[in-house]
This record gives sequence, structure tokens and C-alpha cells, in this order.
Amino acid sequence: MKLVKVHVTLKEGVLDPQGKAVQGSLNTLGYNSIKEVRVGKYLELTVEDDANIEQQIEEMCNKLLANPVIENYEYTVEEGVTQ
Amino acid sequence: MKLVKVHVTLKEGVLDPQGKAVQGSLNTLGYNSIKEVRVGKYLELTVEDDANIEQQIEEMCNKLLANPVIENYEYTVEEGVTQ
Amino acid sequence: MKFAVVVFPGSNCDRDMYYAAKDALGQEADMLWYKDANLDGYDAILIPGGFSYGDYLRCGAIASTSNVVKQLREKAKQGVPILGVCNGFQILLEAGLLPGALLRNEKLKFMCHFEDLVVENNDTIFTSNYEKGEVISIPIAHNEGNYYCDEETLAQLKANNQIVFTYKNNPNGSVSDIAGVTNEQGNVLGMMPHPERAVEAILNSADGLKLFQSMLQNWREKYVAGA
Amino acid sequence: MLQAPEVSPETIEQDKIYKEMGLTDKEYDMIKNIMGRRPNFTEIGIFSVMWSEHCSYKTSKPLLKKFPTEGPQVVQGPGEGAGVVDIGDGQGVVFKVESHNHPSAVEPYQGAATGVGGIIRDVFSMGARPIASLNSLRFGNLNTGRVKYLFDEVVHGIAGYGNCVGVPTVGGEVQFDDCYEGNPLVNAMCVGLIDVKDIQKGIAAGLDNTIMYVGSKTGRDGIHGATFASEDLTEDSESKRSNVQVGDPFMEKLLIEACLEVIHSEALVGIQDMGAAGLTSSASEMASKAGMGMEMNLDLIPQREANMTAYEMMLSESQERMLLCVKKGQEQEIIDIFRKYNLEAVAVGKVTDDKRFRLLHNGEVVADIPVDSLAEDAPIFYKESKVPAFYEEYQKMPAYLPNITDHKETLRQLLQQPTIASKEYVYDQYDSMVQANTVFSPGSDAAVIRVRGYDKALAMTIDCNSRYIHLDPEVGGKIAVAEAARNIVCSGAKPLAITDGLNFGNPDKPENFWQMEKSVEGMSEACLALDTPVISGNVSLYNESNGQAIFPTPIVGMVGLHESLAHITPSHFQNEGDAIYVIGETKPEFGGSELQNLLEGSYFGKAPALDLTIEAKRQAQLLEAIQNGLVVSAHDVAEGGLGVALAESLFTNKGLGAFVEIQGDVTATLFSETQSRFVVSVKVEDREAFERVVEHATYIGTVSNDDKLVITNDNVEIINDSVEALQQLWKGAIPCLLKSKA
Ligand SMILES: Nc1ncnc2c1ncn2[C@@H]1O[C@H](COP(=O)(O)OP(=O)(O)O)[C@@H](O)[C@H]1O
Ligand SMILES: [Mg+2]
Repeated sequence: MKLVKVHVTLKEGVLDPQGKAVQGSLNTLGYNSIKEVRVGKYLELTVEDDANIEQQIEEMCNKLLANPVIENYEYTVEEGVTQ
Repeated sequence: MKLVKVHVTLKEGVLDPQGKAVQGSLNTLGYNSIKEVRVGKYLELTVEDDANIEQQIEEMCNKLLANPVIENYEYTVEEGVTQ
Repeated sequence: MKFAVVVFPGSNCDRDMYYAAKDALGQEADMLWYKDANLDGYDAILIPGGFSYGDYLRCGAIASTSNVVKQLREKAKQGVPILGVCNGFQILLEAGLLPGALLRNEKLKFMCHFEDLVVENNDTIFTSNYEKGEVISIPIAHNEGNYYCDEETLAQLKANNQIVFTYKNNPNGSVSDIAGVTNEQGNVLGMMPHPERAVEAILNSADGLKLFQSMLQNWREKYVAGA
Repeated sequence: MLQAPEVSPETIEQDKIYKEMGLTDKEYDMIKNIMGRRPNFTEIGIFSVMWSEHCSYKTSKPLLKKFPTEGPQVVQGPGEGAGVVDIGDGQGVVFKVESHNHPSAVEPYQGAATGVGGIIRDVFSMGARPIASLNSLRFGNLNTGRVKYLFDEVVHGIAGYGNCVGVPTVGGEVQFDDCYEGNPLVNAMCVGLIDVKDIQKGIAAGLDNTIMYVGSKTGRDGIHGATFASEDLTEDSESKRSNVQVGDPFMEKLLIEACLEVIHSEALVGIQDMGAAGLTSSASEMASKAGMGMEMNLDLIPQREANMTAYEMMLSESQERMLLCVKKGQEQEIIDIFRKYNLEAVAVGKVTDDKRFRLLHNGEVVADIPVDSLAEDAPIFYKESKVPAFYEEYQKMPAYLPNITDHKETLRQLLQQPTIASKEYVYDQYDSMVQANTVFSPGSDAAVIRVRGYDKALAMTIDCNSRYIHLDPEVGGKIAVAEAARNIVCSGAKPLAITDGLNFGNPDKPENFWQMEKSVEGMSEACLALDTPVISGNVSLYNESNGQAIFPTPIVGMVGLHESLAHITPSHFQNEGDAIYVIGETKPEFGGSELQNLLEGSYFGKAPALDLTIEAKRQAQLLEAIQNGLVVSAHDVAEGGLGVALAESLFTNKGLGAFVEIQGDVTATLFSETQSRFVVSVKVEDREAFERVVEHATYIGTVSNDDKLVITNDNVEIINDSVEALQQLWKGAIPCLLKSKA
């Protein structure tokens, strides 16, 4: 088994209302050192071993996990726990 | 400036309908090697340098960024780009 | 009887709640903007539905850190009746005033329609005008109404009779079909369905009115001489 | 004067850079003439957006002039953010439709969401509280992954925005046809309620008054020419950026509440939202309308991104922004109101009296344009029009007469046609009840919203059967208006006025322009006959993919008034024993029908005929019968004919059925789409009185309580089916198509 960790983030220049609201709230709570917050998605995929894994993840990210019009993605493949 | 990366994930045992749906779609698309998907959040905070940063982040996670009833969090602090 | 409706940025059922108290029930009500709200002098506090802070991060999370929620904690301790509906329920959960959490609906879609609810507990200040087991028709409108708590909490909820409403046909995956729960003392009720949208026949159901009438009757019995 | 990455005025002319911005050689020459010099990069960008069809209506204006826009009920016709109609008691109803087709094709969630946000801003910038939203959607057939994705995401986007902002989405329509596969249509309509004395105008009047900006900061969202201004961007960084507009409904909700408070401030002179062409169009229109000029300092514009150029700021389509004109010296009053809602109002300019549109940036004048040339005096073009060959062919075809043997199976199949099937999958995702005024949610002929505190309600609908318009734009245009009015009347309301959303292909093709012309003529005739003037609208052209235009789709949004809550009438049968009538006679008309599509997979021949005199009379009679309390339920006969209308009248989960006896040709009686017909139910004791008021009403049967739809002809049973089973087919059709593998 492999553990694939995917990070999906908004592309540069895309408005992130969620990040803005979180930043505002942190500032209101007195954390004034917070200058910017961007909110993205984090996915953990448990995948059966497969020679082709990188190519497949690449495909999945483009097709489903990220929206290529407004999002970027990055991933790492790690050795996972075999249950 | 520091760049703080926070990962918020659902606790084990808490049902993740979104993860299940993503897994279902991936399987439907023919990616049958995907055995499980968990969906979490990924936040990037740009923070002014501060001696106390770790303690502050810890507090923010407990107060706002994660809900301890259902979520865990983890974070790293990296050197950020000074604009 | 005097109701406070607490309005957060992004609340959008605030007027509905206000009119339910004022017009349908015929009592006094004020809408209080969260920034300068003073909850003193109110006989009951209503936390309306909507999308406080856009539902960003987690529904109700950001609102739960606001100053007015500190007052709310005090009032809860003092036994003031507090009703949170939909986003109001989410805020009360995030504030720790009620046990559990709300996850996304099982089918991952926002849902809006009438649902049949079962009154599980009519021995509360919110439900005494209903029969136990009565089935009422109340609209739901939510994306994160899937109630979750761990088994230990669920056992406690059951043991203390804190489950007030359940769904007859669970629409969202909630544990034990839960639609509404109270705190241990019974003065804080949180529920996903919208009783304030079902207070007049012209709105296709008046089944929610009895909830407000229960609150009024219990207040009268407690405070109005000769009632 | 120009900044580094930008192009010089000489290069713009020599390399015809303006062409890439959508301006023709002729238009460039006109601009040069107006300016008395070569325009710079920022200026040509400003002209290109203001002279686009979307802002200037340069090709559609001659057509729009044909619409009747007046009537005693009209308080505000076309020309402002939205139109206003009088509904008595000093109140007005405000409404408009807006398209977001192209953004939705690129990024369906955000495209649809920002479409909803934009039209809501149009309504509250008039000073009205938005009380309902509707939408009209067109997609390809649900048999490819891409179409399913577009469909799902558009619906999510509408729900995501509308639900959050707290305006109930109470109605709409969805149709599917291959012609929309590459070019879906997303039209959103918003309805607001206002005290007529509070109506605001988008004007920048009063010399030296202050121009203030409020709402989201300006980013590089939706700038088409962004590539020009960013020649220093490498290809790699380009792929990491995006210019898609993202909506923030939370910000919009704050703006609604704040603006509705601000309109009561005596300090406010004018207010307008920044819609298409953002800062450019709102600022120049506000000044032009007031007969004034404006000067803005772009350094003061709240910016989300670093190093934005003047060109980028002026063309940005960042969402949730408003522009205000405020009396000089009273700015603080406005600032304080917005601050309550955590919003910042910022002074960015002032009103001048030289009728110039002047912009400063980094201490330099970066644009200086005669303001009227951007708005009032934008050019108009008269396009060539030509009858398409296919239309002449359709007209010559013999009447299409389908041959059906199994009417029961045909009815079942028609109920599963996606265009007829239940849209519950869609509208269950919309909060249709927030604000607690919704009497009829989606699923009725017209949505009904009561006016709190008064004995009256508003009915609203949005409609367009583009198949008829494809076959015959003039007749189809009439039908679109008539059908909207039928829906309003069925609910018991008097139709008041319409807003139109004209969605067409490329107007440079004479055949397409002919379709526009004829549709508008047909709609105008119907508006006159039904006394529903046009009070607002929107034009979206160039809806084509692979050179193939969509069916002409001029959408009609209509609002009506219930003069008493007692008039509100459901579209479904209510009680066992009630008499069922069909109003209007039926002819064998199958051109453009659902049955034709089911059997042939296409539409051809003549559209059904429409006699506007009969239509108007019949609607008036039905409304009179309803107002006299003689009608229990009323439903118009539309796609799928009487058979479908009867089945739909039974889909209430009440266990009702119907026993109906029909005369004449069975196929035509059940499935023809002859216009101007209704199915109504009437209490037995009211039959006589009803027949006295309504002509051409034929008694056809009775509502039963056995969950069966039974239709006989000459004592032969044609259909005997379980209502429950029919309802399940009808409800399950769209979810089933979505689940099936592409
Ligand atoms: N097809 C149409 N029929 C009638 N009026 C129209 C039509 N299209 C646009 N209008 C009117 O022209 C004015 C300007 O429209 P538009 O530029 O779309 O508004 P906005 O700037 O708010 O987007 C509005 O009052 C609108 O109602
Ligand atoms: Mg506008």
C-alpha cells in the first residue's frame, strides 16, 4: 500500500474569501501577526501498489481532485501501512 | 515572515462522506487501486516573525482552525518570503 | 415575553425568527447586531440560521469566537432559554454549548424541503405543547446537518433525554436520526429544521408555532403571576 | 504616459492591437476621431469594453426599441439597474434577468455563482430588498461526462451563492438539447421589493461630490486582455495564475444590508453596482447619466494584488463591488454605516463638470475621454438580416402527424424526457423558503411570494421554449411571452410586466440576426396583447460552438400580482370529486413538440399557431373565474400536451387519481402542443358558474382518490396507470441519467 498526500491550493490571483474570513477572525481574536491566510484542500489516498502510480495520480488530479481552471495541486507518494 | 502550514484532518472513526464520495468517483473512473480517501483542510498562514509563534499557532488551532470534537491538526513553521 | 434575535454577519433567517416571535407569537422581539448586542433583560435568546461568516472554515466556527457568544455562555448558565436553529445550532455546537458536531450531509448536497419530525421529548420548555411522539412537518435547508457525536455522548444524550426531535426519514445521515438536542439542563435547544419557517398556514405548515408557544407558556407559568 | 509592459499608441494602431480587444478598424477610427489623437493602451481598453455588445447593445439596440416599455403600471422602464412596476400601497416590484453563459462554460460553479451575485446587485443597487431568484438553464443532452459536470456544477454554483446570500431561489427552468452542448446558457433573474419613494439612481451628480468605492478589493479577475498587460509573465507563471472571477456571497450579504441602510442616508446621491466592465462602466455611466464628468485617482482603489496597471484596474471584473456618489463633506456618515458591517468605503474620485472621464495613476493622467462617447453616444450598427433556408423549408413541410399505438407507454416515455421530467434534483438544492414568504416553492407553474403585512402576493416565472423559436422565431417569441403569462394566471395573479434575456448566436450572420429580429417582433406583439411591457432585460450574443449557433433563446421572466391572498391557486388537483376541465380546443400540432423529439430525435416543420386575441381573452376569463373563487386548481398545457398536463396535475403525493373521457383523435388530444390551453379543476357545485365565465371549457372528467390515471375514448380504455408509478418515472429520470455512465 502507498499513502498519497495531495495538496490542492487556489492559483495565484484567485480570490480566497475563505482565507480572508479566517484571517479577519484571527486578527479580531488578537493575532495581529497573521498577514495572510489561504485555504486549500488536503487529501490522503490509500492506494494499492502499482508501478504506474505517479501517472495515475497526475491524471486523477487533473480529472477530479483539482479544478485546473482555478487550482494547483502537488502530491507526494509515501510507503503506507498495509492493513 | 514565516509560512505556517496547517493540516486539519478528520479524526479516525469520524465518517468522511466527502472522502467516500471522492473514492467512489475515482473507482467509477476506473481507478480501482484507490482503497480509501480522506479529505481534510490545508491552510497556509503568512505570519510576522514572533518568538512565540508555535504557542500562538497551537492556540489558534484549538480556538478556531480545528474542531476538537471531530478533527486533528498538525502544523509546520517554515521560513517565508518577505515581500 | 421579550425575545432577542442575535444577528451575525451572514445570518439570513434573522428576520424570519423575528417575525415568528413578533407576528406569529405576538410577543416583543429585537434584532441585535452581534457587535453591540447586550443580552441582558431578554427572556429568551434566538440564534437564527444562515451562513454566519459565509460558513467559511466550518459552519458556525468563526461566529462562535465572537464576544456575544461569551454573553451567551453566561445566559446559558443562568438558565435563560436559548434556541439555535440551523446555523444557530452550528454556532452553539462550535461554542461548546451543546454536545456533538455537524458534518456534511451524507449525499453532499444542500437540501431544502419539508421533513417529518418526531417529537421525542415533550418534557422541555420548547416542546411542552406538543404530544410525545407527535409527527410535525417542518422545513429543512442545510448542507451540513449530519449530526455526529461519539458513542459515549450518544448514550448520555439518551440517558438524559436530551434528544428532542428526530427525523422520521433521516435525510442527512445524522446519528440516531437526531434533528435537535438540548444541553443537560434543558434550557438550550439546537435543531437543524426551521420551526420559524412553519408558523402560518400560508407558509404550508404552522407546526413550528407550537415550539414558540411552548416557550411562551413556560415563561408565563414561571414568571407571570396567576398564569 | 504608459507603463513599461504596455504598448504605445503608435503600436496599437500599426499592429491593430485593438482587434484583439474586439474592436474593428472602423471603430478604431471613430475612437481616434473622438479623442482627437491616438488612444493609449488604457483608453483603448476602456473603449473596447464599453463598446462591446454587453455594455453598449450596439447591434441589439435597434431591436430593443421595438419593445413596448410603457404602461400605467411601469414606474421605471429599461435604463437603470433594473425595472420597477407599481404594486399598490406605495410599493414596487423590481426585477431583471442577466446572462452568465460564457463564464459558466469555462468555470461552471463560479460562472453561475457570480451570475446570481451580479443580478442580485442590480436589484439592491436600486434600493430594493431582493426577495426571490429564478434561473433559466440550457445544457446539451445529459449523455456526456462534460455536460453532466456542467449541469451539476452550475446548479451547485447557483445554490452555493443564492443560499448563502439569503435570497430564496423559487423558480426556474432547465432544458436540454444538443445545440447547447458546447455553449450552455445560464440566465439568472432577481426580484426585489421596494417602497417607491426609496428608488435609487445610478448617477454621479453635483459638482465636486465624492465618488466612493465599497466592497471587495480589485484583483485581476476576468480581464480578457490580461495577456497584453503582462508581457513580462513567463509561460510558467501564467499557468499558475487564473483570471476567473470568484464570488464571495458573504461579502454580498454584507453589501445588501449595508446598502439598504445607506439608501436612507441623505448624504447619498447615486449608487450603482460594478457589473460587466466593472469600474469602467459603473463610473462612466454614472457620470454620463448625470450630464457630468468624473475624475478618479486609481492609487486609491482598494487592490488585492500588487502592481496592478490602470488597464487592469479599469477592466477587472472582480465581484461584490459598488460605486457611490456622496455629497461632499458628508463622507463620514457613509463610512460609518459601512463600517458597522465591517466594510470599508473609500473616496476614490470626484464629480467634475467637464464631461470628461479622467483617470490618474501614480501621479499621471492615464486616461482622458469624453464620457458620453463611452455611454450614451456609443455607436449603433444595423446588421443585415436574411431569412434562413431551413425556415422556408420548415414552412413548406406537410404537417407532421405521428403514428402512436401504445399511448400508455408513450405517456410514460414523455414523462421521462429530461425537459419534462421533474427538476426536483435541481431545486431541492436551492433554499426556496428563506425569508419565510414562500407560498409556492419550485414545482408549481409560477412561484408565489406573499408580501408580508398586506393582503397580496407576487407570482413569478421564467420561460422560453426555444424549439418553437427555432422553427419560427416570430410565433415562438409570442409563445414565450404567452406561456409565461399562462403560468402567472394559473397561480391566480394578474401579469404585470416582463424582463427579457435575449440569447442568440453571432449577429454578423444575417440568418442569426433575422432570428433576433423576428423573435423580438413576436415578443413585442404578445407584450402588447397581454399588457405586459418590457421593463428590463439583457442581451447575450455569440452563443456558438464550432460555428454552430444555439437555438434562439429569448428568455421571458414575468412577474404578476395577486390582488388578494385568497386568489392564490395551486397547479395540482386538490380534492376527490372535483370536476376536470380542459380550456381551449386541440388541433393536431406536433412541430417542435416533445413527441416529435421522442420519435424523431429532432424538431422540424411548423411551430404551433398562436392567436393572441384568443390568448388574451382566455387568460382574462380564467383569471376572472379564479378571482371569483370558482377554480380549485389550474395548470397550463405545455410540453407533452394534455396527457402530460393531466399527469402533472396529479403529482402531489395525495393519492389522488383522475377519470377522464376524451373525444376525437386520441394521439392529438393527448399529446399535441396546441397553445392557449389549460387544465383546471372545479368544485361540482361551481361548475355552472365557472362555465358562465370561461368559454371553450370542456368538461372531461373527475378527480378520484384511487391513485389511478384512467383515460378513455368511446368507452375504450386508452390509459390506466398508477399515478405513483408515473410520478416515480417522472421524478427519477434526471437522477437516473446523471448516474448512468457517460
Ligand atoms: N433585452 C432587453 N430588453 C429591454 N431592456 C434591456 C434589454 N437588455 C438590456 N436592457 C436594459 O438596458 C439597461 C442596461 O442593461 P445592462 O447593461 O445589462 O445592465 P447592467 O449594467 O446592470 O448589467 C438595463 O436597464 C436593462 O434592463
Ligand atoms: Mg448592473
